[in-house]
Amino acid sequence: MVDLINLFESMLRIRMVEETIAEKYSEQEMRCPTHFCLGQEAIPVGVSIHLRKADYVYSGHRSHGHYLAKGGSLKAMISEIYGKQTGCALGRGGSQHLNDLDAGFIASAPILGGTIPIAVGSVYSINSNVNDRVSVVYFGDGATEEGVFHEALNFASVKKLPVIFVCENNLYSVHSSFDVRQPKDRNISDIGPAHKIPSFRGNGNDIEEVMEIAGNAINTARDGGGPFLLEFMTYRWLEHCGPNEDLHLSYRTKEEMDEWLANCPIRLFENKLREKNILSDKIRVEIEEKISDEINSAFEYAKNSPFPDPQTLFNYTYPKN
Amino acid sequence: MVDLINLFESMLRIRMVEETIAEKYSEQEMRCPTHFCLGQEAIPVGVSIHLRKADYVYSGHRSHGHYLAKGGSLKAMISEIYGKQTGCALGRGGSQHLNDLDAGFIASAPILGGTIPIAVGSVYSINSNVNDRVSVVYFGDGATEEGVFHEALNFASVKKLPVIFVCENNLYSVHSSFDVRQPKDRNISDIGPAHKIPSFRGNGNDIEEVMEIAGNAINTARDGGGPFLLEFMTYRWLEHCGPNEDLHLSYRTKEEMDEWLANCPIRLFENKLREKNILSDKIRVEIEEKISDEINSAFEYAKNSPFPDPQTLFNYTYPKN
Amino acid sequence: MRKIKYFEAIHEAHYQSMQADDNVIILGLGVPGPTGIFGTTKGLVDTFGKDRVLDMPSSEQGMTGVALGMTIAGYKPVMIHMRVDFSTLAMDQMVNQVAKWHFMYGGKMNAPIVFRMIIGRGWGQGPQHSQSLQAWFAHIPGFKVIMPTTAYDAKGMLISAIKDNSPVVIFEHRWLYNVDGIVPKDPYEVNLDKAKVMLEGNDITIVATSYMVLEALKAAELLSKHGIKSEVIDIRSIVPLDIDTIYTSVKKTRSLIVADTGTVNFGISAEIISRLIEMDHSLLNNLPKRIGLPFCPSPTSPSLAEKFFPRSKDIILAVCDILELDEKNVLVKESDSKHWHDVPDSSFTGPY
Amino acid sequence: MRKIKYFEAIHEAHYQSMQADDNVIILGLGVPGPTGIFGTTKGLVDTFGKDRVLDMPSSEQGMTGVALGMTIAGYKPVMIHMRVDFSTLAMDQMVNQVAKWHFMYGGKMNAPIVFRMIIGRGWGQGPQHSQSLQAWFAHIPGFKVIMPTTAYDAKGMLISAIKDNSPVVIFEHRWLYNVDGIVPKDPYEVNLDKAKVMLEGNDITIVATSYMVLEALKAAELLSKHGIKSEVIDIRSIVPLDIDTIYTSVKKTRSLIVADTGTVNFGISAEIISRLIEMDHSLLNNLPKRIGLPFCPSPTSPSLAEKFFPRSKDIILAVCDILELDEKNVLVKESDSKHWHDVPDSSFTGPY
Ligand SMILES: Cc1ncc(C[n+]2csc(CCOP(=O)(O)OP(=O)(O)O)c2C)c(N)n1
Ligand SMILES: Cc1ncc(C[n+]2csc(CCOP(=O)(O)OP(=O)(O)O)c2C)c(N)n1
Ligand SMILES: [Mg+2]
Ligand SMILES: [Mg+2]
Repeated sequence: MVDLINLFESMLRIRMVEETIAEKYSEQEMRCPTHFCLGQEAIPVGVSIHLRKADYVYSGHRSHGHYLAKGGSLKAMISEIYGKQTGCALGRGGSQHLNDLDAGFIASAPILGGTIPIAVGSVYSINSNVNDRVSVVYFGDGATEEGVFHEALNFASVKKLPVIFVCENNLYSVHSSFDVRQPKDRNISDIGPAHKIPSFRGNGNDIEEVMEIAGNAINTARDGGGPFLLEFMTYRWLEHCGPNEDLHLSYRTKEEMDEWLANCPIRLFENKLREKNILSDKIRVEIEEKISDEINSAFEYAKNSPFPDPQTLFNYTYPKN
Repeated sequence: MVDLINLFESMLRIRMVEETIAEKYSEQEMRCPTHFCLGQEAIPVGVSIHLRKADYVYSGHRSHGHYLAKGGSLKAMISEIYGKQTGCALGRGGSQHLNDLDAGFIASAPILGGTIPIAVGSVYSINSNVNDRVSVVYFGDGATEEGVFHEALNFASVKKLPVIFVCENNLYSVHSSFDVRQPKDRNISDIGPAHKIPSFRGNGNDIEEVMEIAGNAINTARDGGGPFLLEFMTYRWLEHCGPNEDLHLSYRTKEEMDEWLANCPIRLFENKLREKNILSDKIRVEIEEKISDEINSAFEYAKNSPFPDPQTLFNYTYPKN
Repeated sequence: MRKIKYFEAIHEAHYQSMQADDNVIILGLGVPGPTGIFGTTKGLVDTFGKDRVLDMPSSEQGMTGVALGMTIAGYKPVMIHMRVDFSTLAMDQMVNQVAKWHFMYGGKMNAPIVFRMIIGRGWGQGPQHSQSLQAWFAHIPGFKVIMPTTAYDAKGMLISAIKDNSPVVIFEHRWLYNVDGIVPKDPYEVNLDKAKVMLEGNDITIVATSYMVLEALKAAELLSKHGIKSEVIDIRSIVPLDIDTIYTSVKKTRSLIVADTGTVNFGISAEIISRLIEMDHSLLNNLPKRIGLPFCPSPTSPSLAEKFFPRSKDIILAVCDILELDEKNVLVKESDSKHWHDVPDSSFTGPY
Repeated sequence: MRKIKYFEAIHEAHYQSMQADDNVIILGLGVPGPTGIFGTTKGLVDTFGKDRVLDMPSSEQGMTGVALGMTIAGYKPVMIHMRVDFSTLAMDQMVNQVAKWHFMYGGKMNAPIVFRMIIGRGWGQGPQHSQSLQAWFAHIPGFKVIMPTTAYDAKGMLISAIKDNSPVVIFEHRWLYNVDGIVPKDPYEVNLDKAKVMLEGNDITIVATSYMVLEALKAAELLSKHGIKSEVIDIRSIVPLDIDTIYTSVKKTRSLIVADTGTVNFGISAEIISRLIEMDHSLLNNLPKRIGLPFCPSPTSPSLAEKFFPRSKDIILAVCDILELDEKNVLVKESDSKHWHDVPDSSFTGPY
């Protein structure tokens, strides 16, 4: 049985981590492009609940939630954003290049669609016996416009690989709305069937719906059922890149934003838990304090960590043989 | 009304041209990679019958039939294959780079999928009034594995452009069968609907079926109905590239080949015409002689034409301003 | 004499080109959007409409092919990549089709497309967002490749590029966008094949591209206080390369530094040095130096980026080395190690 | 001492590498097919099965990403492009992911992939099928780039490349495939960072890559009959470049020709000349010369290709020019203009 409080805590943790990054970003010590997932927390949590440590997860530019939900080290992530040697990529990558091999979070990278085929290849196996590791790759609606997305679906389908393609459709690619980029009335989940891949679409702000859809796909894939394509509808609250709101840019309306804010995945779930008497003010405060402590110590750790020694600049152009 | 004899003649002309190229290829005067479409003649003829001179046609590596059916100059094509200055690309391109602007055959090029987005862009218009020119692009089943094919479909759909995507599915990409490259049981025509593009599939060796499907698509697209994806099943008789048969390579069976040979698009149509008493031995011989004469004079022209002057090598790196 | 910023100069070039020729189209993700490609296309959609100021899917390869197709319909597309790194997805269409389009159909087709490639550095852009690939395009016959440095050239060369019948690849450095310069209001053209002497001097020739020209000028200014007269040349046009202007200068100074925004190895500086030596093998009185990105991917951490991206300091060190000066006499001690050099000016506060 | 052909040497390297290491996978369109990539992978599927000798869709970009993913699963993929031109479709994955994979995760990831890029010339391959893009890969930090010329090196370097933890890009020239050489049966490795002196001489250094080494040797042989002793160096490894071996030779001869299979402009010869001049600006006694593809796309017509693709004749002309010899004394009159030089030998009758 899923521990519902755990789910709630996991979402809240992503939320609070992001809020803290946003708050401290203006100190100008996190000197790298940073994409926030505030408002989109339900998807990685609802997916990850079905994943094992050995499973692989990949992401793109907006990856904090995916990384944390899979169990990636918070300290290593914050340090990475601070450009420190203790970062998960030794400061080489920044916010856009998270990885934590111990947690099975393999890689995120900002080139759109870039990690999608990599996720596919990583569960290729020359042994005919079923590999019970699954691979999850998250990407936005914009990334599905890249041809490589279709190429990856095709190959995963030919080889029936256990890949869960998770599209977080937040209606925008930077400031461009869906309809200038894709046929207005098509769902991204329509693309799966063209490659003989079962596909589902759901409300990405409803963690229970995410959990159900993702669970079904992941378990089936794990049992040799081949790839799945999942589309979850959601919404980004902050600007495309950076810690601020951006309603003043007028590419989206206040009404639209308000509607989605009202649809906050955490509040919606919190209300349910409270109705069921699973969550109380007391528990909530305890959770918050626990998360706060963790965040504080992660930031302290990051800030106190050393920068990479410039003399090591060339260390990783080539691996040792 | 369509002149059925014309259709027959048009297919036979492609056939006889290709046979003549094949026959003379061993003379080693046509020194460029050459892809034959013997066995696939019905598709370009069935499509082109609905096209106007002003319509655009594009193709890939296997383009002779598409070029001839659209009215491309035979002399210029043969000269091009001979590498002569009188070739349609002044000898710069060879068999794989045909064009004849007067005939509306804009370009063929051998990089898989390469001309597909070009065909799309060429009917983009900033004038909202409907552009009644349509653009047809031919490609093989293998080319649909390139991401750019999907990107082109998506954009054509977003802008509702009058593009007819024509896939000639001959079951192979060089020596690789369909199932090692694409999900076994998917039709390429399944891909259109994922992009909200109406799609149809038909027997590419039955010219009447090709005509009907293509006519419907072309006329609808011309009237502002947006893009179409058509998949025609067919079969390549000769080796992937070059003038020979290749059964000895064993990547396909004699049974399969025999079945498709029996399905010869020209013979099938000829039988029908004879049944209807439209075609007689006498007419056939007349047609053949007429075509033969044309072919002979085209080869003579090509052989007697001068090679490009080596001093002009740099002439076309940059256009004049 | 009106001064405007580099990004405004590009904007003006777009505006005037679109007004002069109805067939000019601009396309790229976000081109009609509220921030308008760092301001360079902002508001154009209001004047010219969304069919000419065209938003598009993130399909770099496909949309490059679409742009090529548009030329068949008579349009002159300007395609924008917010980072040159994204154009790697379009390399087939660019290199196999666009660059060869005129040639491979025997001169019957043209591909008058302008590609605006934005390059940059700083604020942790990192490995996939701060490459500078001019050497790639320069290696492919069929492209013209230019790198305007001043606001004046940004406007004039973009106008020329749009009129040109060849595909032109323009590299624009983000750190130039807020630098201002004198820019005439009326439309004008700047040739796409001429380098420009930015500063005259007899002691050493510093040839540079794009933003590195500013660093070279900064270096030259400091050096001049120590009696070293540098000749600074803005290459501007990589293909065709105006080697004669460079040669004339080096013939005079007999000393050469080439400073480029790209990776040094197999980069454009090598071509410049080679061509000079092919013209005169005893041209130089001392060892030439190439300054550019060292041979590793761009690191994100500011401590590494500090060493990775070359600055005027590196040019000064190179000059000292070549002319055998004591660098300690020339270099100003840098203020404080906490102050990273990863922003163009203090107004820049991220996030990209 | 066994002699086998270049393509057989590659085949043997594949076979032995796959036998030695179960994690080696070969992928590419037609790899398990009946012609097996010009014979280099023929029949391997019978021994190693179709999951290790893997056919694939024509999805160059996606399959490169898949290959990178395979390395996470512990495999060592060898990916084959029948023409390097097709790899332009995979440039994002190659350059933005594979090349930077080790660096951008702070050394935690490796991308031990071998890319076999086939290049060539002749029989009207034309604009989109006869490029030679080694300069591109050499410009990107993270790749090793090699160009084996002999059958011996083809085997040894491929074995080394497969074992190497870095991504290695190998350029193989089709016109070498049928050339034979002494190749030991047992597996052996050849370093990926050493040039090789193929012929010693004091008068001029001819540095060459891949097939151009054979043309250089041909030229040297003819020249030797006229008393000119050429030193011919096979570069073999573009990155890392063994500049010391080249420098040592030029230091002796003071005369330099670089002959490459790629486009001259902004190509690898420029890097070689620059590095030499950076080591010693008065190294040369005369003007160096670069031989390679001139600055236009590859033409298809044999009459144009004849002028486009350089041969030993062009090297001889360059030597005569540098050493101020009368070329008419050296050059053998070419037999007859009807005989095109667009086939490696008379056994080649097309079509590709
Ligand atoms: C190949 C490529 N093209 C363009 C970009 C610039 N870019 C960065 S994020 C982004 C938006 C992507 O939108 P989407 O995939 O929907 O993700 P979201 O930001 O909405 O989460 C774009 C266009 C890029 N990183 N890579
Ligand atoms: C991008 C690219 N990859 C690979 C090739 C090599 N190639 C040439 S034709 C061909 C087969 C294509 O098959 P299909 O599209 O089905 O066309 P068909 O030859 O069957 O008519 C291949 C793989 C190429 N030309 N371009
Ligand atoms: Mg989005
Ligand atoms: Mg086919």
